[in-house]
Amino acid sequence: MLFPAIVTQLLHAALLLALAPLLVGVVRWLKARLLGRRGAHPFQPWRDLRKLLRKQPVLAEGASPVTAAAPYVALAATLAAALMVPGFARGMALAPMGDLILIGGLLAVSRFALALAGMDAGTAFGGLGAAREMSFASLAEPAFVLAVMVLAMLAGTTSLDGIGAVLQEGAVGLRVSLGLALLALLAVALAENGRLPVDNPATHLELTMVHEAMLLEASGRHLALWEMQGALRLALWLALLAAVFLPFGTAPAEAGPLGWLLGLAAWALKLGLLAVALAVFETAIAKMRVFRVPEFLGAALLLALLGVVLLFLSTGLA
Amino acid sequence: MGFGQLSYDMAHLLGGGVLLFSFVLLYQRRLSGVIAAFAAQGALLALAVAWQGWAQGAPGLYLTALLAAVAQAVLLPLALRRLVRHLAVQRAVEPALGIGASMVAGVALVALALMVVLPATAGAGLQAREDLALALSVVLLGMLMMITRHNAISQLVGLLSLENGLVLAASGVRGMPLVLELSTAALVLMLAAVAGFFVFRLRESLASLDVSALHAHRGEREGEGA
Amino acid sequence: MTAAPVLLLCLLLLLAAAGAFAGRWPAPFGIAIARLVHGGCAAVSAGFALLAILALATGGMAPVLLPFGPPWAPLSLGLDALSAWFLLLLGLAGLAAGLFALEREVAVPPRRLLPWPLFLAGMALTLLAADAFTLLLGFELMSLASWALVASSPADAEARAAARQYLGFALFAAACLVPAVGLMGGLAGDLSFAGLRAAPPQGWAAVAVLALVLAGAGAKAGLVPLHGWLPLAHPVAPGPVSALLSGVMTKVALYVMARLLLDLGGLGQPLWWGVPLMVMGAASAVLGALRAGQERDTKVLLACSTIEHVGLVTLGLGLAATLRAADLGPLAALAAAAALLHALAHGLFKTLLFLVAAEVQHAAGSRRLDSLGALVHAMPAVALCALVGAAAAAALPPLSGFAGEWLLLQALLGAWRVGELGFQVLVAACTALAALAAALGAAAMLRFWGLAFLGRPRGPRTLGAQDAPPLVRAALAGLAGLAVLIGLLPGPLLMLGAGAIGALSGHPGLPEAAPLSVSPSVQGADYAPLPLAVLLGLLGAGLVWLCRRLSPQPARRGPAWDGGFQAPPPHLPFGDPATQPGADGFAQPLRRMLGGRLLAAHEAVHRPPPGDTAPARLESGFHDPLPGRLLAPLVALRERLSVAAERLRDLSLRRLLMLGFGTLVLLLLLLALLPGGGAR
Amino acid sequence: MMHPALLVLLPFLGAVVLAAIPRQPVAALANIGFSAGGFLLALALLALPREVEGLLHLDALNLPLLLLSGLVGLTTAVFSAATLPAEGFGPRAGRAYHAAFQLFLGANHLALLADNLGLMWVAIELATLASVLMVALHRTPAAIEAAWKFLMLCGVGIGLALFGTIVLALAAQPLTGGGAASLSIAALGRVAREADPALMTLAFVFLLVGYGTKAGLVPLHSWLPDAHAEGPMAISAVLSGLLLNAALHAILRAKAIVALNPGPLPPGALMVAMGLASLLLAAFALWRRRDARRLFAWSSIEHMGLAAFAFGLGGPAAMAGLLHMLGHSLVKSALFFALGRAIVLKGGQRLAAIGGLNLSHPVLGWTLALAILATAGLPPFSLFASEFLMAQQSVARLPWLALPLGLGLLVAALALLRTLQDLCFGPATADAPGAPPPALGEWAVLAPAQLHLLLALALGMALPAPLAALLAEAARIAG
Repeated sequence: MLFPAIVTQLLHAALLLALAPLLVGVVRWLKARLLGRRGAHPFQPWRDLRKLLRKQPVLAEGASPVTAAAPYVALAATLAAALMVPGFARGMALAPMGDLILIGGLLAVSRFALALAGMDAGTAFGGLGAAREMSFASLAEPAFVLAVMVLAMLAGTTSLDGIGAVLQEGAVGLRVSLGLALLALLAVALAENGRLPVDNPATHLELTMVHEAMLLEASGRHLALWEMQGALRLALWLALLAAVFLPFGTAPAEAGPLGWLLGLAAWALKLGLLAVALAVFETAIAKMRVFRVPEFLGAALLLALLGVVLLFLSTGLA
Repeated sequence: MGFGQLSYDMAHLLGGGVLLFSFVLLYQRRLSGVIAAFAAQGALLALAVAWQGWAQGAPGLYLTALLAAVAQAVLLPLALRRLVRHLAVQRAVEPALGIGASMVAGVALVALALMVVLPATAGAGLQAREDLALALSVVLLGMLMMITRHNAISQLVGLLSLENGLVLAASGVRGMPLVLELSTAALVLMLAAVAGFFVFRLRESLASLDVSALHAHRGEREGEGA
Repeated sequence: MTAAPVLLLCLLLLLAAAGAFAGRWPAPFGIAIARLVHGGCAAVSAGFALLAILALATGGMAPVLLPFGPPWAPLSLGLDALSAWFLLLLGLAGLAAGLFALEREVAVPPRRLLPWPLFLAGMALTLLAADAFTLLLGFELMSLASWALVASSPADAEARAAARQYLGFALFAAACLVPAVGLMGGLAGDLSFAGLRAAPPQGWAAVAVLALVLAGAGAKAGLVPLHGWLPLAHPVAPGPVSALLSGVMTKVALYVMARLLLDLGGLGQPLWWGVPLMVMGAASAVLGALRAGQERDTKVLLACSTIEHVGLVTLGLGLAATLRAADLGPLAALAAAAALLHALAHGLFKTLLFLVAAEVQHAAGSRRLDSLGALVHAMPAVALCALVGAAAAAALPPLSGFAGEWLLLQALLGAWRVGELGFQVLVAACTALAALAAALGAAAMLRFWGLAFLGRPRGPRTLGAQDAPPLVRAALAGLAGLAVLIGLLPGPLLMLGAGAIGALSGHPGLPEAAPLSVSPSVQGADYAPLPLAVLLGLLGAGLVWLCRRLSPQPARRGPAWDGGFQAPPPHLPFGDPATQPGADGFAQPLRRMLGGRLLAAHEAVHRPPPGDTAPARLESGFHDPLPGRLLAPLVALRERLSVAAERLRDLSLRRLLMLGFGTLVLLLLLLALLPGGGAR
Repeated sequence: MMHPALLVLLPFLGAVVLAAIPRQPVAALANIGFSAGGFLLALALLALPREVEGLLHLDALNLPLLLLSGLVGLTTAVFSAATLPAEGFGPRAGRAYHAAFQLFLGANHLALLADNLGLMWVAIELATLASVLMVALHRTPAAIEAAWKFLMLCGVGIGLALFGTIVLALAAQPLTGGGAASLSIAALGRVAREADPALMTLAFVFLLVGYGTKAGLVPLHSWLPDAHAEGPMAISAVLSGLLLNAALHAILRAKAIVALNPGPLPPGALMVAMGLASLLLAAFALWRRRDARRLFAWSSIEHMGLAAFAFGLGGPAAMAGLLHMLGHSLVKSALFFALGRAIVLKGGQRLAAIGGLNLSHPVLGWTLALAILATAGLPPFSLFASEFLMAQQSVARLPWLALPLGLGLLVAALALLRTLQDLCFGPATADAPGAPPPALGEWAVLAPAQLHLLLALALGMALPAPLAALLAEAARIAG
């Protein structure tokens, strides 16, 4: 009982760490392809990381220990959250802790650390990025929690493992509410990961940046940690979406190596699918003005609210 | 024991006379006329009280009557007259409310007094009822006089005439303790003395007896500091 | 044990008396007396904390009657689990504030030494009361003593206006609570808690009690729309006072609300009983958090954040009341646990943050965010404690703020089981608002800590700042430690507070509280903060180790890259101030997104005419329109009525006589015309 | 042997003696001596049986008021001795002042002790005349205006009260058989149940309007603020502390009799209505005050209204009314003591002239602050307890009346505390140059005020059991 849980957990951790930069690379490559460019190799993020780790970090003159400590905190929190999201298997060692609200909290920790790092040197862009990041997060949070509410009502729990299990059994069936929650969560995921249309992960125009603006002063291993954190966060969100809305094929922890293998295949397929979808979406859409983001996230909030209310109606009728 | 027809008629007549002089007081414009009417009211009051003393067989009331006669009919009017002459105030005083209107108001007040007293005293003797109604009317008319006159002396006379009503009422109730009646009369005197003292003061510090001039000296007026 | 509360209260009174005489003695004695007062208050607070823990562990103490009291009934003191929970907060926060005052509030005039122990005594009396009259007595003592503290601060007109408004709201609170208690006591007039609990209000009386208590205790707690005084008055007071005002006094007000509405009057109430609490709570949470993210003054900012957290606690209380009415006992217990835990957590971390703000003001000479910055270098210990406090206030796991908000969200997510559609929609809205408030609060706390402690100095004074002396550091570190401890051990704490939860929810304790974790229900998710902290620690340590291995080079210092901008000229030693976001700049996104409607925020660019080389200016600002909109008409009405009353005074003697005559005639007419009267 | 009449005769004797003493400091000390004797006699009343003795009677209702009257008389005499130099009387005025003071005290005791309604009326009239004299002593136009207004309004009022007394006697006469018994409170209480209710109500209307004028109930209150503000400093204290109580006590006696057999207009309802009107009008009028003594005189109107309201409610609320009367006398006279000294120090009684007492004169400032707090009905003083009981009774029995009650209390307390903040906590104003020091030392001003506050505290929070029982019995008498 305990043993497979721990094994799957360790496996999951290793897979995540390995896959996260790769996933970023794949999305970038796909986007380039879709735009008709050759694009960098999907392994390019890994190569960047290796190069960054070798470089000597430079700290800004006014920087405090916060700059040095923040990336560790952020990455640890993101990693902890990512470990709790079921991947190829369910019932991993950390699954009992894998509560959606806690995951939201851990992501908030890493965001807090990131924003602090951005403010530490006292530069214009760092502060700007931090202010915008926290503002967007403020608007994303209610949409996220309402989406969680839909799931919690359907599954009776906010534990991701439990939600996945209930949805995988199919007892819930296809629901309009679920679809609305999906849309809301997608919007939140885009905002949280700094993807288009909220933020452009590939931009070099400082005035339009949010996420990257906070990293302008980071270098060397600190930048590597931040890059890893970003990649891990994307992987976490894709895995989360997969675990909730594409629950098929996930193996129970006790299923043994063969079952795990099947689960792994299904997981890879799901992540791939989501990566493709993301790439297609990002090539099809343009970045919006900063102060239109509230409307975007507000729409997500309304969709989630609609989902919740519809669910009230259907439970009331049933 | 019961009252004879005569005693009732007489009491009624005297009481009515007192009330009539209240109307006269209301009607007067000239200060000397006011004081004369007040003196006449006092005299009638003394008679009425004395009659009550006889009718009720209460000798104490004679004392009250004597007091009333001396104070209300003689001393106070004389004092007021001296005051007026001494202060050399203008003799005619414009009332705040027109004479006609005061009369109408006075009649309404008498009606009110009757309406209130007569049903309420259904259990009491006939004479007591009538006396009380008349006395209440005198009291109300005294107050009416006070509020329709600007002049300090007229106001004072109004107050004293109100007290006349009280004495009338007190004498009408059979078995009213003597101490009350005596002290009533004594206090009326004292009140008048204090008030007269004030009238002097008023004249001294304000050079007028018109109490509306007094109003300007009230403490804490608007615009006196923030 | 029964004598202990009385003894502690008497000690406080003695300390107040000692404080009154401090001014009569020459300087060294005066300071010694000040030390005695503050030290004594800290010691008594520690006593309260011990007493509270003892009471929580042993189930409390039955009410005792004191040998004195108002003519109709003696005062009574008691200590049940609910009182003890809040007394624990008072004890801990009072201890820390006392220690802080021992260092920073020694050379104060006696007019501030006298009310300080009275303030503590008032709060303690409110909590220890076992009947409604004693409760109100303590509540008023607390209000008055704290007003004296607020009013005794350096006298500028603004502070006096704040004190006046503070007092106005305090009186308003009393004017609401007294009739509420009267209604609850009913004709029998038995005001003991046991008597009141036996006969909860019903019908229109229940509506009136609810409205009055909400207005009374809500005004004291700073619930929207009665919050106007709070951001004005809390910052005016000296550091430890504002810490207790915000940290503890608002909780005492919440205790009064919980005691009257949930414990004493909560049995057998209808479903809507908690709805007004939820609505006011959610509104307060959002508005408070939004304002906290906009204010420029550290203490005002913290006071606004208090509004937010008070709102969240009230939301939890309202939810508990409604769930109890719907017979969902375990869920109600969850909501009550959330409210209690968050109240405790907020009380402590807000005390910490206010003490930090006071220490920063002492060291850097300003409360304005725009004059601070880079203090992390000068005062690292304070900065670290402040970071813990800010992170707890930002509801980051695994700290204390998150535990309460996690429980609250879990209760909200389960509350749809009540089944009424209207209520469900309300719950959904409250859930979204609570989440919004939490995130806004996080942004506000980030702004607070980041602008005050990080970046470049915004004024020369910050360079001379020194770290806190040991006593202050001990107070701050202790509070920071508690913020961590409560965050890590919500399970044992809630097991200890089972009685308090039971009093609020009618369900004996949180069903799924274990030493290591808490959970909303058997199948619900677990929150296990201690293992989580271990996991985070392990991961962090692992990462550090890994990076040491993979990238051993030490870091180098260099000028900030700053997007490639050139180094500042020498006459600007800290760089161009305009290139660092200030308080307003950092608040801009949220001001634009949400501030327009809620805070009447405005922005205007003033451009010089063509040809003029002057720089363009951006002006922005906001104000909270709600208090003004609420107060202004009332003040105008009062003024109109006073003018009308004055007209009556302005009459001449003749008219005054007429007034009396008119009264008489009116009464006679009534007598003549009434049926059964004169004219039968 | 001890006889209640001594309590009346001693001050009257004092008045005669003091009228003959030309030297003011001696007169002031003699005044204290006579007042102290009065206080001791009042204390001795505790040992007497509570019964009717001729025209006087002693029961649970007038006993606490007499004790209070003795005490306030004594403390005011001390305070008056202290502030005498600041008043600047001539020799004649000084003699008149001291004589009138004792005359007032004696009349006041008589008004409380009288079992005979007529005697009570005489006593109140005497007290009025004495206080009119005292108000007019300063001879300024404003003082003359105040005294004239006082005399005219109260003269009418007292006349109406007499008429009411006569009507009451008329109602009782068929049952008591006439004579002094028609006016004896004890006898009236025995026969009131059979008397004609309509006549009794008529009597009560006149008594209410009459004595209500003296008690300062709205709309008959107009004399009160100016009379409080224009006389010597000590007069405000005795007017608020004693005269108003005596008048309200008279109303209570009438109400207790009439309520036994209520007619179409129940006396309680009338008192409630007038009480609320007083409370509300005073609460709003407080906001427009610029003169410190007038401000607190208006607050007396408010508190008399509150007491009338409580007595009007009756039942347990009568207890609140009684507590309120006693507590108000104590704190309001304490307030006037402290305020009087502050006025002398700052050289004026305009509110704008007095400020920041806590900074310039800490002990005086805090005493005044506590007195204002107590007057505003804040704990732990007795007015808080009585207002609490009043509010509780009112919401439990007549909830709609609790609304204006709460509103009035709130508005009034806000106004008072706004003043408190300016007087005591604000920036300090300059002291008047050459303000005379108190004649007997600073303690003579502060000790009476602090003693009163202490007693008010005890009254509200720690009433000895026998006194509590006495008050309960008194509340039962007041109905």
